[in-house]
Amino acid sequence: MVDSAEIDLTRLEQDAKLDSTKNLLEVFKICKTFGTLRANHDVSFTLKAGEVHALLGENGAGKSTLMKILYGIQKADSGSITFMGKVVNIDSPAIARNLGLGMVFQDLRLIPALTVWENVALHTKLGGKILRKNNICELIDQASQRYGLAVDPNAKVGDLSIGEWQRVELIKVLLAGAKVLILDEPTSVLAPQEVDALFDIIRRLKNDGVGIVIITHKLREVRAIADRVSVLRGGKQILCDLPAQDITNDDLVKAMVGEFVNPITNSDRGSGSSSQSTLVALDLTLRAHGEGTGLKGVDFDVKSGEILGIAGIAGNGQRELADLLTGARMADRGDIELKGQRLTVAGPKHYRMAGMLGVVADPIREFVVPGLTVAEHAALWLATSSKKLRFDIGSATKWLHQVADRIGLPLAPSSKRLDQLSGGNIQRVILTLAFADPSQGLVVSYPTRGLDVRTAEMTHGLLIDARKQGTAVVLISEDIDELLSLSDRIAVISHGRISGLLEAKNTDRLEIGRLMTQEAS
Amino acid sequence: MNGIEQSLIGGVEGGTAILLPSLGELIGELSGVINLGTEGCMLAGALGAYAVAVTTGSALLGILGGIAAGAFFGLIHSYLSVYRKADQLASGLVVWFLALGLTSVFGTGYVNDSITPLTIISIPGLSKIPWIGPILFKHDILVYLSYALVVALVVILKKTRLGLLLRATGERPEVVGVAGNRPALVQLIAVTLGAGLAGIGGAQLSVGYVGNWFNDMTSGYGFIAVAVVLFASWKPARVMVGAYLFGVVLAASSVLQAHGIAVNQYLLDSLPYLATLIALIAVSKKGGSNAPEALTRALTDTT
Amino acid sequence: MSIFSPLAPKQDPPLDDLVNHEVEKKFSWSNLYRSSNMTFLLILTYIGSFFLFGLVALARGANPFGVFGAMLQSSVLNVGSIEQVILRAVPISLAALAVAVPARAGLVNVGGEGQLIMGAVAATGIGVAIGASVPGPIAWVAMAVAGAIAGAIWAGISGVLRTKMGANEAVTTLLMNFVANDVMLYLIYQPWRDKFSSGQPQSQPLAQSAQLPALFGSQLNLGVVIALVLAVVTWYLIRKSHWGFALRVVGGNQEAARRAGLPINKLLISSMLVGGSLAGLGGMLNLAGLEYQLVPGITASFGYVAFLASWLGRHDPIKVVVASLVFSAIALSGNGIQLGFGLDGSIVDVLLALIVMAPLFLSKTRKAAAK
Amino acid sequence: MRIGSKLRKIVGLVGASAISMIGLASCGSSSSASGTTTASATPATTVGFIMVGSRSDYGYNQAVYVASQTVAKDMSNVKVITADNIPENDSVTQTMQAMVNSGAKIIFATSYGYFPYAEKFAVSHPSITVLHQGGYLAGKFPPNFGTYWGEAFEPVSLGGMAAGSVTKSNKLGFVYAFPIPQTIQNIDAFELGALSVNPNAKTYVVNTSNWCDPLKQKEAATALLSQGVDVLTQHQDCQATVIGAAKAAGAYVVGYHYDASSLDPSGWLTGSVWNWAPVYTNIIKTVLSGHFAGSIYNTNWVGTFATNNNPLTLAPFGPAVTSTMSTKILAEEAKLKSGSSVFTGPIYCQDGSVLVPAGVTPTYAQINNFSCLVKGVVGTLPQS
Repeated sequence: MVDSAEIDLTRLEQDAKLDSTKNLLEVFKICKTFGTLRANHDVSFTLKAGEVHALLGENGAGKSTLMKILYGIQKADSGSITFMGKVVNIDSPAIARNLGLGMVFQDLRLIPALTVWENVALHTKLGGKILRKNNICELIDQASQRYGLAVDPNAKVGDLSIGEWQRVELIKVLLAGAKVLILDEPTSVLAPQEVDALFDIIRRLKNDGVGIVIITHKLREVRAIADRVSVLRGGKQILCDLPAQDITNDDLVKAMVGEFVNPITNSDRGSGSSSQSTLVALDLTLRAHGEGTGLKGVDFDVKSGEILGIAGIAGNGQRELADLLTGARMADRGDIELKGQRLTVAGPKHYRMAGMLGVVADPIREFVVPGLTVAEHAALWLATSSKKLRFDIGSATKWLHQVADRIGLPLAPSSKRLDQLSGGNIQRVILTLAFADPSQGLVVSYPTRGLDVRTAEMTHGLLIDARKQGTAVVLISEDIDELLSLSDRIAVISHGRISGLLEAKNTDRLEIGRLMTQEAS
Repeated sequence: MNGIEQSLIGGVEGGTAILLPSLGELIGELSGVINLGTEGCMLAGALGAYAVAVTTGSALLGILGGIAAGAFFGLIHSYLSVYRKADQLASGLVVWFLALGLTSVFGTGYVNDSITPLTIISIPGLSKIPWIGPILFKHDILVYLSYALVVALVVILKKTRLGLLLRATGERPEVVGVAGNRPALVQLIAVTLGAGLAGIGGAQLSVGYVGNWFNDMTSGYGFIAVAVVLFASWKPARVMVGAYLFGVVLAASSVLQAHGIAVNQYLLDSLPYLATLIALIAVSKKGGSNAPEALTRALTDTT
Repeated sequence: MSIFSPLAPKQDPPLDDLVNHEVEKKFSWSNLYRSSNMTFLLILTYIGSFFLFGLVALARGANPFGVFGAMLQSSVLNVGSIEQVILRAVPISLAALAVAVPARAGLVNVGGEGQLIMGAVAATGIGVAIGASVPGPIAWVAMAVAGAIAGAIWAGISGVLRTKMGANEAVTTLLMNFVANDVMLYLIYQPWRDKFSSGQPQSQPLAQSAQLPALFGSQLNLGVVIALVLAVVTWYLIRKSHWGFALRVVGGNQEAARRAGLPINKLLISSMLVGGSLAGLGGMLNLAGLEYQLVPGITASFGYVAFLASWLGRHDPIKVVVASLVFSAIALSGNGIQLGFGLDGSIVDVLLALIVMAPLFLSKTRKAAAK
Repeated sequence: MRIGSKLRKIVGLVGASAISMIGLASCGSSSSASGTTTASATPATTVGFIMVGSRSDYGYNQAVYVASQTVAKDMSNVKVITADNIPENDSVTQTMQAMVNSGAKIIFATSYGYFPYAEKFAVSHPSITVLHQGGYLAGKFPPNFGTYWGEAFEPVSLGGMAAGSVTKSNKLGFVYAFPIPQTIQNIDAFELGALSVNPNAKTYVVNTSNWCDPLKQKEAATALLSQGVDVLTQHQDCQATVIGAAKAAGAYVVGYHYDASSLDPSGWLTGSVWNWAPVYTNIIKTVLSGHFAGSIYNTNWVGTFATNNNPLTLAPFGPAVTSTMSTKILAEEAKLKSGSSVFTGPIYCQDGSVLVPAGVTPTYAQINNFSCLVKGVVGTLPQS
């Protein structure tokens, strides 16, 4: 017990001597299907000791699924994993950890009420049955110094910044004896300076022979630290184990977002819209809360009968922007004007009454009420201002049927519980409600998520119809093709700022991709 | 002997029957499970201890009976709420009613059986200290056990892996699960153990303080124990203070009357509850309570 | 921020399942459910409850079938007993509805006991003050209003503490029970003690005219009718009104409710106020219909039984009232066991506990089935 | 009374075993039988007894229970049913209803707090005769309702004499439940009895606000004992706790309700013991004869020493009472039996005001209105 510190460091020394020519980890032809969704299809990659392997892909490309399979949270349908030359069956996180696989989750798995050293002790079994606090703290300090992971062992985790949380996670995983580190989008929560510090840490770990898998979609990161890259798209392997220096940024972007171009459905985009700005965002600023990005001085305007696309990688402020535009959150600074009127009274209801409708970004969290039927959801969004005592589900149902007939999106029976329906069914209800009546402004987040191709097409048609009827539409999407085909203009958002405002007909995927992956200066 | 000292002695004596279940409840709540059935576990403990003491003639063996009886009901509660995912509050109340019914059905035969209650042990030297001595060091063995338990709990919670595991489970069981432990088992053991302590609390009443068994003799002490844990913001040392506070208030009216001072004890009785409410509000207002996260989650579940 | 793909919200099993990783693999009631059905399981567990209860009776030397017979005999097989069952169900069902209404909004009200007490206390205050000097109906209305307001305030305090201070309402309502009881005892031991009560701690009784009149010469009183009306009104409010719908939304998903523009805090507090006033009325009806004066054990723990009744009825007003009647009948049936078999009447507590335990035992199955 | 006494009265908590004999019942074994009947050709009349506490409380309820069993044994045409642990709220109405359903024609509601429910029940059930033990109805009696009691203060004052004679500290302790008239009379009589043999004796009083809450009793007894009290008496339903506390502290006890000398043979001085069986028997006979309405039991019936029918009698003396003293006490008892009164004036209240003027002997109704503690009692009654 006393010498656990020494043992641990010896191990780290040994790791440094690991043969850097042999594969530490081999992932071979992993397949995983959820229902009809192919999350991983024949995915393979290898990792050597002392190497940083970047796993790239857009959201939904299947990276997270792959990592969960590696860490024993999910089980692959087929394929094999070889660790240090042996085929292994990783059935649980405990097995993964014992093997020497360490995972730093995006939502960091720490207990905020406990101190740093307590969190480390909980995870590592260090310090024996009687916790030798000094011992553990010493180990933490040593690891801190060795890898530049500055953190106070006695601090309560809940009081730490998100960057510090990550360092605690790293220390936790390292002290648990990880030979392979999997970092799931480690920079998504960090400020630029913190990112540099993290890269320093990663380089030191690399020098100690730790194999590192970093999941990311940021090219700069690939350039900064990756030795090799693999790219996934739609669950399929696009690139495998390619040395990072052998590929250009443009090729990487192409690999990530694909090259094929959709037929343009918004035939008269960029034309005909009135010159008057219907929806104006002025200097919208929002402090970052616990999770997610803030917004920094976002300005734009949307004209009546115009679709403004918002492109960006998830988590760069899109959700916050949508919240502000629909009144679900209030900006710390800045104004939103609709038809020249400043929207001052807080609350989604007032925004809606003023003519701002929205399609929520996260239906499960923000729309679906467990136990309520489809019709009841319609009634909820229809009549929250009703002063009547009686709750009239009959007329809401009738209304919904009429609207559904007019709009044409196939809906589940109105008496079904919404929370028991699939994502696509839920999305069609949301869309039907949003398009029910023409509005001044419409903020649509990820409209075709979970939809089949036909309904997605119909949805696009609805958006164009809304535009024709003079609605100012803000379309937030991660699907660049969708944006290109529908938008009049496209604003690219990165790190809570608008990094570029483009005429849709004059731009292409690559330009948008570059702006999306651009780092804040 | 003056009234204040007498109240304090009574506070420690009666307060011990609150302190023991409070410590048990503390352990359970730290693991993320509230036990409104603490009252029932105490009742079971009181009868269990009494029955064993009557049968064997040994009050000390009786305490073991109390532990077993209390733990049995705690096991029911923890199995239902942890492994069957039952509503903790409903499950606790059910255990209370179950114990209430079973103890009065099976306790009928023990009403007024006589036992030799636990003997009062004066700690040599310490009990001679003016004031402090009689208040703290002239009691039965369970009172000393409760002192030891407070110290042990402070140490275990702060200094051992077991304590860490317990606290971590009460905060985020899923993280404990990812770390390779079995949070459900931790909760089961913690609640059962806690209920065992409630059983000792009941034993303190039946074979210690009163030396008798009566239907529903715990008369709400178990609920007070739950309140004490809230009052103490889940800190063992403060649990001790809270238990004695309730104990002193409960003892005060008799003592004051014996000195010829008429009091209406009920306003006095409500004070500790109000203090608990204020403590809760103060902590909540300060931004997030100290409540274990899993406990808070369980308390806001209405399904 | 989640590691799960946002594309497939229903397809990724939540990580929490890790917690019961090992348990899941072995025998599981959840699995059994898939090939069976909930009602069948529930009936099975209820049978188990009665079986266990029979064992307890047997352990005390009574023939279980005889015991069940005596229970029926003393609760529902004659008019006088049925009347008593209904009378006792009045405060229980109203206090249970006081749990059910906030539960719709996702609030846990463990304070039915305290709200019953405060309703009775306020009704006594008004009833004793004016009962003798005004016509009966005026006194009834005044007492009812006072009882409802007192109950509402008592519950509302916890509602405000929850919305403004973030204090957990389950905990505060529980604590308020004890404060209410102490307040009542304080009043009847001193300021309100009936000078003609020969020293017993009880308030002055209500004047004859202020007592609720009996119905058609039976033991039932007007309170039963009022309780019935209140139950129907509550059913309407919860199931048919806009307000009840809004409560369901808030209880189901606060974020969705907020985005739909519902006034969440107002709804939360109003649910506590309505619930509290129901319990307050329950206290008032028990006082004005049965007890006529405040006595120490006036609530007889109805508030806690009511919590279980609401839980057993899944917070559905009609089922909650039925559950209250069942509990009331079980309570009454203790008399039969006692008089017929010489067993302690509290044995029926065991049955009450076992009956609630059945659905508790199936909680996991039900939760799994709901997903 | 704290929450517990309320908790006791939960739904379904409706009493205890009717039959199993004291001491026989034990965990796991049962000695139940359905009602105690004796073989009889004529259809038996069912009589119900309802008790507030446990039938084995070494006190008030045990005295009732024992007497009810004597009735069952002695009266061949009577079937006795009993229910104990019935709280003093509307639960008692339900128990009475259940007894009626079981065929009861006569019901004895034996706890003080049952009074309003018993009277109401009598009015709504004219065919049932309801008797209340210890109550006092100031108004008109329904023809099927009556109260009965004994001048409890008579033997209590004799117990006070025993207490006054043995105390060294001159401090006597009295643990009482509620400041009801009976209790005030008992405290006053106890102190007067003590003063008659020891002019320095003072009685310290503590209330528990509950007929039987052993925790409160223990607290009260402890408080009194540490105050220097060396004789404890009580007006509680259950005796064991106070006696146990006195025994542990080496103090003496004067019992009440039931002969509990076995709990503390050496510390037991004497006590007052109920002998209800003759009263019950007479009442039942009166009802069966069909002449209850208008009889002496259709009123506030009170047995006294003077009329030789006081159901409360003096218990045997313990070893600490000297023969001189016992002679003196028995002489006083004889005087009471020949018509003298415990409360013949002058008697002064604590504040010095006159409670009973010199030479006056108050009537029972007047005694029932005593509202002060006599000089020599320390402690005050809760005032309303």
